[in-house]
Amino acid sequence: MKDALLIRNGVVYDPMNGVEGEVMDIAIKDGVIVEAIDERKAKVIDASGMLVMPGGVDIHSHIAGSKSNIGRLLRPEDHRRSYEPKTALTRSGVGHSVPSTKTTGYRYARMGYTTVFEAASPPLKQKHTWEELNDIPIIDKATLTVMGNNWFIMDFISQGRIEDAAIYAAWLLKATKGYGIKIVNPGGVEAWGWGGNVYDLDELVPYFGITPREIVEGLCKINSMLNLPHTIHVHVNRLGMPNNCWTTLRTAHTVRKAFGGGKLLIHITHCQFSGYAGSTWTTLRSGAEYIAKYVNSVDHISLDMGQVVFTDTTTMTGDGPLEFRLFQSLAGKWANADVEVETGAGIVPIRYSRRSYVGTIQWAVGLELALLVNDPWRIVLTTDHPNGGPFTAYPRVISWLMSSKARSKVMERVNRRALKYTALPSIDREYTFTDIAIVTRAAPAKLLGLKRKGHLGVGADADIAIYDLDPRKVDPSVDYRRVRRALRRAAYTIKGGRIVVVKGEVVEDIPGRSIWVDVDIPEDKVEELLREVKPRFEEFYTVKLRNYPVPEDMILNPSPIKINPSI
Amino acid sequence: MSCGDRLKVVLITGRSIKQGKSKDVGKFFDEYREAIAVCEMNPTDMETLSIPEGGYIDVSSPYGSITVLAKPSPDIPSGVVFIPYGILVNTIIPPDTDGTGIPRSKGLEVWITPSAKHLPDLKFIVKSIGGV
Amino acid sequence: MRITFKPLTPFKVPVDLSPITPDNLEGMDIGEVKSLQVWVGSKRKRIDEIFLVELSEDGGEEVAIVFMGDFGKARGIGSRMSKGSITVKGSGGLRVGEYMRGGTIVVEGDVDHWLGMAMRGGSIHVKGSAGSYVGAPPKGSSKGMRGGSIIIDGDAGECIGAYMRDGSIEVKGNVGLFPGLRMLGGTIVVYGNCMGRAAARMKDGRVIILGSIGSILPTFQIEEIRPSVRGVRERLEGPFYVFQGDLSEDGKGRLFVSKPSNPELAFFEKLL
Amino acid sequence: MIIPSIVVEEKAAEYTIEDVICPFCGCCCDDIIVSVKDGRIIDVRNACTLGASKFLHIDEGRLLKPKIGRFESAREASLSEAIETVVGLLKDSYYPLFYGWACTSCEAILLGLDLAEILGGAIDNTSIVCHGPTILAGQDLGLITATLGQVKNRADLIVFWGCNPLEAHPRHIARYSVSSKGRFISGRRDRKVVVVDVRRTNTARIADLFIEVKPGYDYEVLSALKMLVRDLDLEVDEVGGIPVSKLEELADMMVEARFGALFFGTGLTMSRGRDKNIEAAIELVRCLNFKTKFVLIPMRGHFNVTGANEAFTWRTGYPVSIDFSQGYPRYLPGETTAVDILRRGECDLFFVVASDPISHMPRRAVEHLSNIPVITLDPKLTPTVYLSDVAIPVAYTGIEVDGSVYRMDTVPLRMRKIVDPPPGILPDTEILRMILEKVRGCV
Repeated sequence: MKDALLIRNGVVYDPMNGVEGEVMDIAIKDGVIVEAIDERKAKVIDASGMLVMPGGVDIHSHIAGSKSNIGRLLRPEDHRRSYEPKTALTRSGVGHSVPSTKTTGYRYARMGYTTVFEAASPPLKQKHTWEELNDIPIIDKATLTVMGNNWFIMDFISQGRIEDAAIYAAWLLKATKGYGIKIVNPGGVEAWGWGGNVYDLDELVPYFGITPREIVEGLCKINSMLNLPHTIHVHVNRLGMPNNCWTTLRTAHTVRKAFGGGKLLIHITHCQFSGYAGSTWTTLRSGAEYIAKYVNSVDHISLDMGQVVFTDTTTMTGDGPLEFRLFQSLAGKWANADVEVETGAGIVPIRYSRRSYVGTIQWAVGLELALLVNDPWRIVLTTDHPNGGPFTAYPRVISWLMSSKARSKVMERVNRRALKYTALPSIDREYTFTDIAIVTRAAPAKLLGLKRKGHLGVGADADIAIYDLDPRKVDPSVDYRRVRRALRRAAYTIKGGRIVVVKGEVVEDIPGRSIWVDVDIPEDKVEELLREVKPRFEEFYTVKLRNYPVPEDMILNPSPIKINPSI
Repeated sequence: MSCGDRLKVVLITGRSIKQGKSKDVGKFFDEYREAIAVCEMNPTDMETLSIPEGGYIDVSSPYGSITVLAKPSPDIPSGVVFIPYGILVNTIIPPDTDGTGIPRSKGLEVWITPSAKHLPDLKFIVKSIGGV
Repeated sequence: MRITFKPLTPFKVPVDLSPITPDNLEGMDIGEVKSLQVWVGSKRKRIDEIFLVELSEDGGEEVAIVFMGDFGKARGIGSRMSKGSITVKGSGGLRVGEYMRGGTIVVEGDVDHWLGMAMRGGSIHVKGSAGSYVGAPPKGSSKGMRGGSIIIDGDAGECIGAYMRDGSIEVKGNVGLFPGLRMLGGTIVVYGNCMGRAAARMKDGRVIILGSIGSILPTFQIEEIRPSVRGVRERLEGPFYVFQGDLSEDGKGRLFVSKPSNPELAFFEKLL
Repeated sequence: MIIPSIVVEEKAAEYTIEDVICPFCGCCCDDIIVSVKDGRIIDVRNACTLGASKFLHIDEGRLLKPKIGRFESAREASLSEAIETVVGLLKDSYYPLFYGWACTSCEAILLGLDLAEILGGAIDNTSIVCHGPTILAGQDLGLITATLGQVKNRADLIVFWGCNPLEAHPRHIARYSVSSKGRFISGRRDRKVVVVDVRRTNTARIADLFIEVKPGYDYEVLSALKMLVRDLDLEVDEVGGIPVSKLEELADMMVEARFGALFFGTGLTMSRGRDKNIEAAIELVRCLNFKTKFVLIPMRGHFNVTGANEAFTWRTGYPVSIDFSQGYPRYLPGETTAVDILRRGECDLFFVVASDPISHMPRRAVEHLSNIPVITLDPKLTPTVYLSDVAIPVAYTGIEVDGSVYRMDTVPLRMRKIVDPPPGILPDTEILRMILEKVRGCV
């Protein structure tokens, strides 16, 4: 029996299937989890006394594409202090906050993560994103396609042609092999094309006769017309500015008003960066309580943390004006890269300091969000890699979530004044292993609509993380260091049924799969629309319509998901 | 600055349309050699050295000397000469990069003198680089 | 303790000598020294495969390392050293004294680029000439020289003392463009001529040019003329034109340029 | 797919392909129409004279068989013999230098990086001798840039500094800059054009303002402009041969522009100051962004030199000049840069792909090649091929083989095969893969 594997006696956490720390066996055949296998012919992993979870799923991480590469180019000093020599089995690489491609895949796999979503890719540069993703080993990958400042989408919405906007969006996803709709500072990045920004949901985007509210509502509608597996994924206006928690709440609420509750409609990403109260930087306050209160009272919104960790890192986002503001205050390096018709990008290195007032508030806001939102299925652990810190910091973040003692330890050394304006010292909630399994695996897989990820039921992809940690014996609240250490280096990572990591070292360098949605729009409708679009497309873009799509043969191990839209 | 029949000038190198066009045809064809073995200079500088139109000059730096065709160009200021990129001009470019990785290919001070020599054979130059 | 390294044959490829420092060799016997490994191109070689090594006990406790021969292809001599001494009887290669914290390095020949890269302390004396980026941080970093002293008897290349924050660099010969680029503090003295653009984008610190300088950047303004100025270990006689800059960076640095060596700068006197 | 990536209309033995991407300069124009008859390109439309010349002359001056031996002592060899020889030389090498990569696909570049990593050599691309300083400056300050469509749709001021697009990037002006039409700009009359150069180039003739700078004084001029843009006073009357009043005029034009674009070329990167010139340009553009919108775009030369930087960066973290000798990527200009490695005579093997360093590096640097083996993969008989100990012919990327490339503004494009290469000639990716497999077998 080829590729048969049996994980024996692990302490399994599989929240999607209601498994909370049961000792059980997991059988794998041909890359998927099966009911049972012939034990005599299978390779057996003895996982007794070990924590077994589905492979980690990262819902939002900047790992590939134009922006990441500018970040790498910008930071030779980041690479010099973090490098990994080649071994007999693996390739070399560098980078603390912006690791090179091979290293990115290895480091995720070492932590037991097996699926990662590149958070923002402009369609025009999507070929670049896929070339880099092809070069990232082991993990499965997908991308979110940036649409919130796309001229054609904005024009169609402002003309009231919502179905055409939906067809265009579907074509964009198909042409770029994207997975979902990403909105970055709707309208604001277009205004950055003139050096401006928009600061309010109802401010008009220059020359487009449309407001951010209309863009968000329009794309939310489109998202449901297309039956996409994930909701719209929104980086709100005013991100990274004081007092922006109200913009966040109004953005979340506007889609509820338009489309009602009862199902998920919007994912507010790296919510920490848009969770501030207080009108200026010097009077900055945490706005996490307001956001958590809202999230707890509705059912249409999910979040990811965007946790800040105290380290030297590199911020990168499609939100060009945000990075310019950051450059104005830090006065160090600043890279900008506008993308015609679609979006922009900015990159600024940053050091989050414990001693700084703002840094402390930011650190607290992320944790408050995670601890105050009651339903772990609607909050995902991220650092918005590398914006809040590199993804390698996840075990640290997990230790803060699981142990108030770990948080107190940090709080002893942060800016005291800042702490007064956060709720964190008064929160004593501690995540359980089930909670952790939810916010790092099950929830992101569910929110993304990945049916075969984030759980260990029969038929799921055999992406499994095994940690040398016995949850029955270790109290994470006390022994958080042990938890942190174990999660940094998985005892085993299994990807698609193959053992890729043993004792925190990569033992097999395999390519991962490339996931996208293939939205099945009737061809004649698309063709008709593109016939109309083509002259304007070629007037605005500097490439021909024919040279714009990503050819499927560029993509390694394609794994498209068929979607039937309601158009 | 002139000194007898020598003139000290600033050398600029760059792409020319003729060089760009002929480089993809073949670098051992006469067309390419003619495209790179040319030195554009201000007509007054040519007069100073009494170089006739279509005359050859030697361009020398501490690193070597090359023979090229002098071509008058009023668009080039006096005291500056332009030679297209190529194996010829690289003979006289200093190899030091001052820690930047790039040689200083523009703005080098060189001496020009009228020449009695002919255009060099490019194969001969390649051989001399290769130690023959 | 004095340890001498003599190459068995001239180097053909880069050789990384950064492990051979007084800090690392302290307390080793000759056998241990010989079995150390260094990178020769892409291969790891034992020290005794490429060097003739001699150890003598003279000179007391302190470790004195002597490199005999041409080390033009060497990398990182004296890397991160904090004590003892290194003498190179010949040329020294790249990154001599990188991240140095203490001790002394003397190179009798020339050195290539990145001498004293991001140095923190100690002293370096090069009797020949040095390449570019003396004391500068490696590309991309802005943490330059923060202490120690560098003396170069010959010439030096471009961008010496880039991003320098403290310490001193003295060049007895001429320097290329951009001495004191983006300097934040410390002192640079050039006894010879400078090709120009001295102290470009400096925020603070002092650059002193005793020879001639091609021109002064338009981002500097003349402040005064001073008869003499404090150098690193002596007073330097002028008179000097004193410029403040770099104004485009709101800099408060000082550029001192010898008046006698630069008659073409006389027009600045009208501005005083 | 609804829109096929290429339209092919077949007419007997003749076909015409539209929307072909031009494999000449960094403009990567993607609207070329190529007609093919009997497997040969017979007509090229839309291309500039440089691009058309390349398409139409691919069969001339070609290397058709692998060769072993230098100069006249070269002999024809079979592909397998040539590859065996290459692998033998690579195996014995302590510090090979891999160089070139600007005129091939990213797929080939990644294989080159594989090879350099496995063998512990150094690898560099040709950008180090053209826009290397742009990269260096970008590493210290960060580039403030945009794709060319931003310029086409929005720019009302275009400055060409030290570049001559009419000769080096002939269609740039019509497609992307001066007379391009976009959403907010309807063409030349909506724009002001400034040329700054040391000589009155052809491009200067189409400018509204030409500023002639003394050779080697760009840094001073850029510094003065930075002062003026920041409303600081200059004490001098002229800078770099330009009266301050003229600089004030330029500074005002820049500040008053709604969207300005500064294109720069090797006139800045190769002249006195090199990377510091670019730093000064970046600083100027930074200051301008406090007052208006301004971007800066390097005029990259070869069609995939930008791709070489991108692929190097994603794989190794550094865009040029990687040294793998210690098992991981290291980079320091002046140390790991190709010209310097050659100048110091430090590599013991030179492996060239898709480039002609003998023609384009200073002679004093390439003279080291008389001492060490030289291996070249190239479609044509170049001076470097002539000097090589082993040369293997390869197909033309973008004409005879498809591949991924990056335009000067980092927009990725996918080049398509148009005609078959001559019989027996393989893509460089195939040759590199064969070498790699054999090298893996013995390292």
